[in-house]
Amino acid sequence: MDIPRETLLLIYERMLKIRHFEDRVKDLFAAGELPGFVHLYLGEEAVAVGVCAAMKDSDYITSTHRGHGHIIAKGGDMGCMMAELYGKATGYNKGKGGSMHIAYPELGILGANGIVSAGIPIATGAGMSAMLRKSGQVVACFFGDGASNEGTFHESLNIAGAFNLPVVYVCENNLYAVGTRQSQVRKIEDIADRAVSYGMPGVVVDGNDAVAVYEAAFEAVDRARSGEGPTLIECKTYRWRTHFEGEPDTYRPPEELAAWIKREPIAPYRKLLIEQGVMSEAEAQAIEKKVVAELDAGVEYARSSPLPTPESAMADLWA
Amino acid sequence: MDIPRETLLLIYERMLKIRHFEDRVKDLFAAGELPGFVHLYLGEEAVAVGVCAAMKDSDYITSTHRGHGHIIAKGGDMGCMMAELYGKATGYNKGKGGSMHIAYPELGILGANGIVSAGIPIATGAGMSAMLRKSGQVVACFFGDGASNEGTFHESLNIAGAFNLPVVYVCENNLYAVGTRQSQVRKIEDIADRAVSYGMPGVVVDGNDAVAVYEAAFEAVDRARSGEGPTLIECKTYRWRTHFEGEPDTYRPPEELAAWIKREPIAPYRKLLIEQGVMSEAEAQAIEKKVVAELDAGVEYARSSPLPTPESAMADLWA
Amino acid sequence: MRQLFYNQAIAEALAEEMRRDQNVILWGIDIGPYGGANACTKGLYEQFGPSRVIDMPVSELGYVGMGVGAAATGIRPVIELQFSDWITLASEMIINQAAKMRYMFGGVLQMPLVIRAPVGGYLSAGAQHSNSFESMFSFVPGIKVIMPSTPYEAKGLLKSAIRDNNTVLFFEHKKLYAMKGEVPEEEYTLPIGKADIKRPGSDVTIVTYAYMVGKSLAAAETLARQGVDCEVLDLRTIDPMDREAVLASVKKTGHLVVAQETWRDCSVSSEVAALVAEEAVDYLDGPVVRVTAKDVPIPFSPVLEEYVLPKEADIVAAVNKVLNRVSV
Amino acid sequence: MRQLFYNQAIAEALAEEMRRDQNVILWGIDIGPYGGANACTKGLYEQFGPSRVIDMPVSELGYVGMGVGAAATGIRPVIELQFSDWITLASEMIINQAAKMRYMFGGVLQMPLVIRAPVGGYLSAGAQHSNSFESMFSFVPGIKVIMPSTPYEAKGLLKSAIRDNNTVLFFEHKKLYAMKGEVPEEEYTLPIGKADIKRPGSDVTIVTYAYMVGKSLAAAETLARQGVDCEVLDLRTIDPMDREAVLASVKKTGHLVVAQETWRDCSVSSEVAALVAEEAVDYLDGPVVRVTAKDVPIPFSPVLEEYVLPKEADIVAAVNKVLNRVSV
Ligand SMILES: Cc1ncc(C[n+]2csc(CCOP(=O)(O)OP(=O)(O)O)c2C)c(N)n1
Ligand SMILES: Cc1ncc(C[n+]2csc(CCOP(=O)(O)OP(=O)(O)O)c2C)c(N)n1
Ligand SMILES: [Mg+2]
Ligand SMILES: [Mg+2]
Repeated sequence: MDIPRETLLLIYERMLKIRHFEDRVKDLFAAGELPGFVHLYLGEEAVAVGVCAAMKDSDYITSTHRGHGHIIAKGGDMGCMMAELYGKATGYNKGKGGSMHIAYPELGILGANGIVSAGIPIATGAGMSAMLRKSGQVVACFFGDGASNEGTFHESLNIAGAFNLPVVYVCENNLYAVGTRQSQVRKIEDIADRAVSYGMPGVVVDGNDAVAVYEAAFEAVDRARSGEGPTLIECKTYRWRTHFEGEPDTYRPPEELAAWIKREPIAPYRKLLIEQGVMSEAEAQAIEKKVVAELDAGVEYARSSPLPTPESAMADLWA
Repeated sequence: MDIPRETLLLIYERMLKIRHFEDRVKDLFAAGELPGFVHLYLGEEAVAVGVCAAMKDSDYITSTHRGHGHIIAKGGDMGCMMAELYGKATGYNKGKGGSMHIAYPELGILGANGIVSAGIPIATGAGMSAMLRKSGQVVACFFGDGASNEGTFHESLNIAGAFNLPVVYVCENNLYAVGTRQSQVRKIEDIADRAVSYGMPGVVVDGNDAVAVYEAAFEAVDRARSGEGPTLIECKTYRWRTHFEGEPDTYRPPEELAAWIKREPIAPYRKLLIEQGVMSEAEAQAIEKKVVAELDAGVEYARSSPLPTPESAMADLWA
Repeated sequence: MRQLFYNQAIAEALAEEMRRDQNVILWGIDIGPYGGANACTKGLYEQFGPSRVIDMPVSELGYVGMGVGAAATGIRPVIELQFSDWITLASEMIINQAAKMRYMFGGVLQMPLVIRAPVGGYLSAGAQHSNSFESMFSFVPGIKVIMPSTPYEAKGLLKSAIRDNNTVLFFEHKKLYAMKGEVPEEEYTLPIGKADIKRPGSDVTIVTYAYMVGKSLAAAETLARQGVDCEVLDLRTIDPMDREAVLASVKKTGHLVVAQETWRDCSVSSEVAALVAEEAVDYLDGPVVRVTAKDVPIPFSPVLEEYVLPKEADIVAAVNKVLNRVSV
Repeated sequence: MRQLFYNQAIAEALAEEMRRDQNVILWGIDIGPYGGANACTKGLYEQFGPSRVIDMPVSELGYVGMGVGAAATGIRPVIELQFSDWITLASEMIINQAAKMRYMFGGVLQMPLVIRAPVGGYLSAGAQHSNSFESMFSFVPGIKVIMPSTPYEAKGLLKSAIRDNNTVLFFEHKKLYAMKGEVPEEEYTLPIGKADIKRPGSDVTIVTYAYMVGKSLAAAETLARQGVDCEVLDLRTIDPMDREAVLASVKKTGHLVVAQETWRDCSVSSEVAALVAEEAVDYLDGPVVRVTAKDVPIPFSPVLEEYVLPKEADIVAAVNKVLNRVSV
């Protein structure tokens, strides 16, 4: 597949953004600077970025509790995100949302979500909306392997199949839901096989290979946009951190984690781009520098931003 | 398959019971004798009876809003059922339940249910219970084609698959949910194909052929009882009446109905049994006479039974 | 004035709003050619076609959740649940998503979502087809709850609900679908959050709503013949509740009966009584009395259901009790 | 006396009941080797094995519904929901099945089902991880609702819940898991449906429960220093509510404050106020005041959450208000 250079570079930059953003969140959380809970996307960067790179700004995504990666991949600003994580008035959602509830409809981001699987019908409805409004928009719906056992997965995919909705269902199979290995509570190996139930294609891809994810997503987005209906893409991947920051990692074999870290998505991709002459080593470094500078500025923005006024808690409920 | 004579006769008798019972309910409802709503099972007799004939009295079933057939098939008494439909104190459930809520745990009947699909997790839990108690019991879970689009179908079958629960899922595919042809809201033809998602066998049978249903159920019950796990059996059938009594039949092609009535389950079965020497014409007539007498007595019992006292409404909530 | 049935008034409201705004889209079960289980969408499929009136599979969580996603992206979905009893299945999407999304996202989107569903008993429909869950949803901020008691209100309030940019639950009483009443032919809407005095009176306030309005009015007539003058206040909107109207009436009469069809605990009747205990206790000349269903599931047998659900006579008895009056 | 953490008290109650009755079986998410998100099942998998402590997939409707089927057939399931917020997803199985099955089947079966779930805010966990839905379930007949405020009560009430033959929702407050308190080593149970006077007093009754008990006691101390003697009544069981205890206290003090963490409308606080308006209005020497969360979803940012959720100072202010006393 012939992927445009800007797309290849965008994939690189956004994967790096996620990597650095999440690493920083990890440190800031450990330092006690961030309230609440955070669930990091480290190790899964290629999934969100590979999918979103195949989409337009005007397309929609729905995200999960592990949402930072999706939001950055869709073009989210690290400063506005970080300010939200700090609970600041300048955050994407004025501090009302926090890590699990970032939304920015201007970039098609219909929200991270604290309820496992809740994004699935919402994405499906956005797909119905796009179809009804004949807007040509496509929706990517991110959810985990755990979420694929929720009833709404079934209901939503059935409806999307029946109505040929323009939705790409992206299952991030990182083998675990919190501390439970999902092979213990699901008989079948590949979640993509469930596509059969809904008369849609089911595809398995290596979720740590950004190009493979991009190609699968590109095809699915194309199908969706041309009215041929939804696709279920299962991306095999792994989260490097525990379920949420601060949780002890007692339930995963260390060798398993080590093996997946070895198969990390960014370095080989970087190598590939340099080898193929898409970017030079110097360009790669420049991109990384830019990303870090942007992140530093974002953290600074977040830190120096004002807290919301207490009374602002009463605003924004009713339209 | 070698089916014992008593079983063959039992299948005949119980199908007849359902046929006569439902016909009578139709008339009594039209005459204004029965309060509330009734959903009739006419035309689908072979499904409930074929499945239950493969089970023991101590095995469990869960049923639906269209439950009379399942309850008779599991051995329910027509008098106690009829009294329940009349709202009498002598009904199976003291008049508190009515047509949609008949239960009789002594025969393993865990209840008809007014909520579409609600019996599915309940059956799955009864299966878990049987496994945990090592009771050797098996559960048959009846539900419609409409119900197979509910989320709990997915959740329950996934769990049953993962834990090898002794449950036989029986989907009664009668093509419609109320007034909506289900092929409009489901992309795939065979609901049995969904078994793939749960790592269990999926079987399609002619739901108007009692022997075919019995054989499929026998195998599935056997699998379940020997610890090999659940099965999804899809029975293709058709309801002769509208969704509930009193509803105009505006949404089904009359030819479709006529064709299915032509393929009705009882007469050919009767013929088969006579041809194969399982029963004589005289025996067949005697069985039918007995069934009608039992039904007449049941209706008489129901009619002459007392109403519950108003104050009894306050009993039976707390154990 | 022209008379319409309650379900016709609903169908007319839907049709008018669909003509007014092409983003108003209906979905639900059997609402297309079938016309809806209660005929509330009769003729709409024929008039607006399959992309405005959409039949869904039996998947409540899915298609209500789709309403959330569609409402967030420019559609104004009006979703029918065949009975409100199984709103339980969709409640996650209402309680944690629709009700919260605008707020928790800091106001970046709107949620113009209407969910219509029939409620109520008196039909021998049994424990799973006779519920009224308005209290549970009134508890949750971010949802409006409307329960019209006449065809006039059904139409006027449904039109307002559809134009509202927030999530609205619109509960229609099954026994009212066949009620006939005056509905103007001219365009009108009714304000959300305003109660209506269905009968002015000076001795006792009866706060009520939905199907109980009729029973309250009947009770008021009976009591009027005995010289007791009841004010019957129809809440119309359960949430936001018209607290001023309740307080004004109680301050006038000094006596409060709350009459609702459903169970007592943590219900609308609790809220009304609590409101008065907080804001107008000094005006009360006696205890508050609540008329509600008895605290058991709704049984099937008519004789049992009649015992469990509130009746006109219960309202009369309650008024006599608050007035410390021997029943006649 | 020996001290235990609240979550340890829960684990101990589970272990004791599992030893006492082999049909007591636990299931939920991450409750096995992981020990539960709040360590309430720590060590139980090791002790009782995989057929007594069962890890489920993320399928709330499914595994709660299985609890209904298992409870109807001889098992006593004790199910953990990781947070109570998504009890919405399982609510059909609780509200229309577990709560109604015994009744609508005329008493032919029992429903010994316990659902444990953490509730509450004050953790910056955001709008979907800070809810307390006890009011919604108290509304429904056929369900008992328990909310223990100390380790002692957690253990004693959970044991009673497990032995009860009806559906019990057992809501544990997240902030209390790390509370330490005295728990006897000898076997004991506490009765369901009995409130507890956590602090006797004569001037004002504060009816409260769960995490707000501590805040109410702190407020009472503050007020005591100002010469106001508050009685703090811990409901412990939300449903069935100990109405006699509430009425007795209010009749004694003549003043009522209800302090609950969650929203106001159609809530437990409404019910308590309504009860008093019905049964003890003549004893009230002033208005009832409710201390509740403000009527918005629980926001994430600590400064916002603090503004929305009730504080000790709000209880102090409420007491001053009912006493018509200028705050000092
Ligand atoms: C409905 C619901 N159930 C349970 C939870 C608790 N929970 C939060 S994340 C999570 C695991 C989800 O696993 P998966 O979908 O595989 O996503 P991952 O965390 O692996 O990215 C669980 C169980 C929740 N938030 N919502
Ligand atoms: C959860 C739920 N949704 C909708 C209904 C209304 N309803 C009752 S029966 C029915 C159709 C069910 O169709 P199917 O499962 O195919 O069973 P059938 O009636 O064809 O036997 C519907 C939609 C209901 N009772 N419960
Ligand atoms: Mg996962
Ligand atoms: Mg059907």
